[in-house]
Amino acid sequence: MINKIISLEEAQRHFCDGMTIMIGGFLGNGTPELLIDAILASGVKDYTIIANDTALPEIGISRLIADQKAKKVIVSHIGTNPETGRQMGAGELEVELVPQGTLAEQIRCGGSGLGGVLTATGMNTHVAEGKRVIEVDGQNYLLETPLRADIALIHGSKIDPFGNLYYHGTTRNFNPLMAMAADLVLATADSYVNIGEIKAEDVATPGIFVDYIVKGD
Amino acid sequence: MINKIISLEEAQRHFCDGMTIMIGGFLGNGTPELLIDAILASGVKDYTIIANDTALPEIGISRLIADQKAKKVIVSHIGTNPETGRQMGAGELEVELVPQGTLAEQIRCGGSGLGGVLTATGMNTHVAEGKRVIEVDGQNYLLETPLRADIALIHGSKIDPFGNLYYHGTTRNFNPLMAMAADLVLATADSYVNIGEIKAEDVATPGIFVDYIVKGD
Amino acid sequence: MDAREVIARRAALEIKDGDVVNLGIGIPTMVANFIPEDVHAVFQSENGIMGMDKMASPEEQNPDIVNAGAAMVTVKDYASFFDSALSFAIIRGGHLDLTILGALEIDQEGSLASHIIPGKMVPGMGGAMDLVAGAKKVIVVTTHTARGDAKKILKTCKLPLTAYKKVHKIVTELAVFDITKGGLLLIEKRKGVTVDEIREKTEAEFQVSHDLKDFGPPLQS
Amino acid sequence: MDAREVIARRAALEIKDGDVVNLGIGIPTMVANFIPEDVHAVFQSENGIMGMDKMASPEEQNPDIVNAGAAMVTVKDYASFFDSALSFAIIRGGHLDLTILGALEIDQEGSLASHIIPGKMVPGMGGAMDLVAGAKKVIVVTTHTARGDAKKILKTCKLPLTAYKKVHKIVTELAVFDITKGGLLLIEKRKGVTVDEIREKTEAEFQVSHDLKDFGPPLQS
Repeated sequence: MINKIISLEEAQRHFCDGMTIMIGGFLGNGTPELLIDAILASGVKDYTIIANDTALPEIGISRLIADQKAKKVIVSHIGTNPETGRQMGAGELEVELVPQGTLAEQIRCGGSGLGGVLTATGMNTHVAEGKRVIEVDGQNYLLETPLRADIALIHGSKIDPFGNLYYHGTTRNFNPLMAMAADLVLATADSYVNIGEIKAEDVATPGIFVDYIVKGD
Repeated sequence: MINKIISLEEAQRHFCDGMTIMIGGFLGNGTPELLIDAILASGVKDYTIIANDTALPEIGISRLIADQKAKKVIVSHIGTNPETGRQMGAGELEVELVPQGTLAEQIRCGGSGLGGVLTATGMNTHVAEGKRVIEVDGQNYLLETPLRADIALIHGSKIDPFGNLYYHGTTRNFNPLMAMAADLVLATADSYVNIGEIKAEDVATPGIFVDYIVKGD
Repeated sequence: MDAREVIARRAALEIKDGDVVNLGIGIPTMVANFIPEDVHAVFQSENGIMGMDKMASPEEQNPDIVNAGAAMVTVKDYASFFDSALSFAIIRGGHLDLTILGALEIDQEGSLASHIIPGKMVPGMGGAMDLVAGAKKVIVVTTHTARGDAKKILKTCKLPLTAYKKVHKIVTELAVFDITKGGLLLIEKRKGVTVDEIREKTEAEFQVSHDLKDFGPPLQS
Repeated sequence: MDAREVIARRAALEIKDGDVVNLGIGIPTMVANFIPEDVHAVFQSENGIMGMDKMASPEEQNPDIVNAGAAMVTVKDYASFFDSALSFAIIRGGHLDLTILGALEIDQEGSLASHIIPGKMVPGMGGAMDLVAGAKKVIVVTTHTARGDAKKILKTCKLPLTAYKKVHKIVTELAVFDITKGGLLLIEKRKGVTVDEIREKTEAEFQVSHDLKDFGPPLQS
């Protein structure tokens, strides 16, 4: 089996200015903090973040917001992190707000080779602006198109050397979707286990999606 | 908790002529044989089956084909069951062939409130006939619309009284998708377990989708 | 009893035995505390739980199990966890019997504005747009007026919409309205409040049910 | 060595270490037997396996673990199981490095007919249309001609298409063709066969590589 394990230093080399970065987690729950460290240490700038939210102050993605090197975030809400709202108001950060279910489907499309999905969510609201409306069986839907990233940062409760991931509780959220929708996928976990310790039925993210497993010291 | 458990006899009462029935399984693997018995015993006719295939002779859906009461099947292939091909050739059974991935997505749409998905599968083939082609970022895709059924018949390896399902090995296939895409869902399992025996992380079909749990004698 | 509790207690009566329910943050979350004991609802949390129970006590806290507001919670013994795609397939696919949400504005056609005040407050819609588009029944709970007696129940929402014509019922501390094809219908009023007093605090036009009932403890002025 | 084995052995050389691969039924399934020992590929089965291993011996048989042809198989220790939606998200999402499939007809533009002979044989496309549309590389393996020497490598497919311009390579017992923008390019010929003999059995036009190589054991006529 190919050795996928790399150090935090090696992980840093995969970031570059202007890239689009998907980051798993929901208000910091299931977010790869170690890989947030890697972004910060890499000094990369002008990047776009695709994530559910910008977390709460001090944790997860809010540490990137505080660093002020991101150019744009594509998220479903920013209400839990006042600094994101401040930067948006001051014109320092571009914020694109997407309904959470639409965001999930767009990322799923990006990872699944689909050209888009039709959804009723957002019809007749500002979310519909500039989007195609398509009628199916007398019902109008918005056409929502795929989202992909240059790199996705994923966190699981357990990971094995093949890259198979298992998620405890609510830490799953966007992680399995993002693991499929980026050109390069880096993953960390609470616990690094041996092959066979995650039962085949219980794998939520098959290891083929993970390019590198990042381990701290 | 509401008692969802019913007998095979009670299950039979839920079938009626002309209905659309989704049946889980892949060449019989993960197919609810007990609920196939229920259809046969109910005497229902002129129904449409939505499934991956018509199985191999003697097992699963092929028992319905042999019974000759179905009007139509919507499946991805029939090559493993010569009787289906014979009935199709003789004009006794309508057969609609759908690419397997498209079938999966159409059922997922039906269960997920989506108006359709765009897929490259089938572009420039006979599958595209009569379908809308939609361009996204310079690429052409087929618009595939949702599939739903009046009733879905699901089989798991384990089921608890809430209806939570766990699938061993390859028995999962279309079962979790169909469990979401029908007005009424009946489920059976190899093993009927107590609440708590399927870990919350390991539930592949949340019990809210299952209306009735059918138990033989 | 404060207005929020009056609203939460009244809204709790809308939940039926066996209902699958998603509660928004704020007053909607309080609703769970007032469900009658013989009513067993199943609570979904859009971050990936079916079968959420209650706030975790200090001994129960598990940082891997949180609700959509990032608070640590417990789950029922029949619970399941899943990813965001399945979570919103549940929400959009009509698998929720009911969602209860807050509002900035709500209008007589059932349109809702709840997620943005341009130039002022831009928290984002989170899962709210999906919930109102997908749930079988949508109930808005809100104080009848905003600070400074600003009206919230309007003829037409002025803020950017979260949903267009999707709300079925409005519960405030003063009134319960059904939203029908013909417009708003007042079906219950707070004990001790007159219909005229409600009209004064409501921009929207509304009809009054022939079977108008009282609810809640009498309003103390 | 029979033609099918020659084809399977040659096709096996297309699989690189670490590749994620889906093999169709028939000759493609045989390919797995001839992969060099130092090449470790990961096999997907579209009924829901990543990390499929080999046919199960009588002691290993588990009716819950089958391949896409319903034969009982074993799985690797790193395997995972999943539903059909994820299985085809993998296939359509470009997560397969390679798929190897059979053909009824294949043409010089890379179009493939493999799933239907109208009025005669209608097995259906199963997952084949998704595999050819989604995999990064598509290799067709087929005997060079059909029964009665009927040609299978054509200028344009006559049967209903399974895929339009999606195939990258053709491996037969006589020839290996790359399908390029300029059309078919013969890159290898069976040892002991002349290019003219291949032309005779091929309706499609093809160029011959300047670096034409031989493959396989010499053809015994």
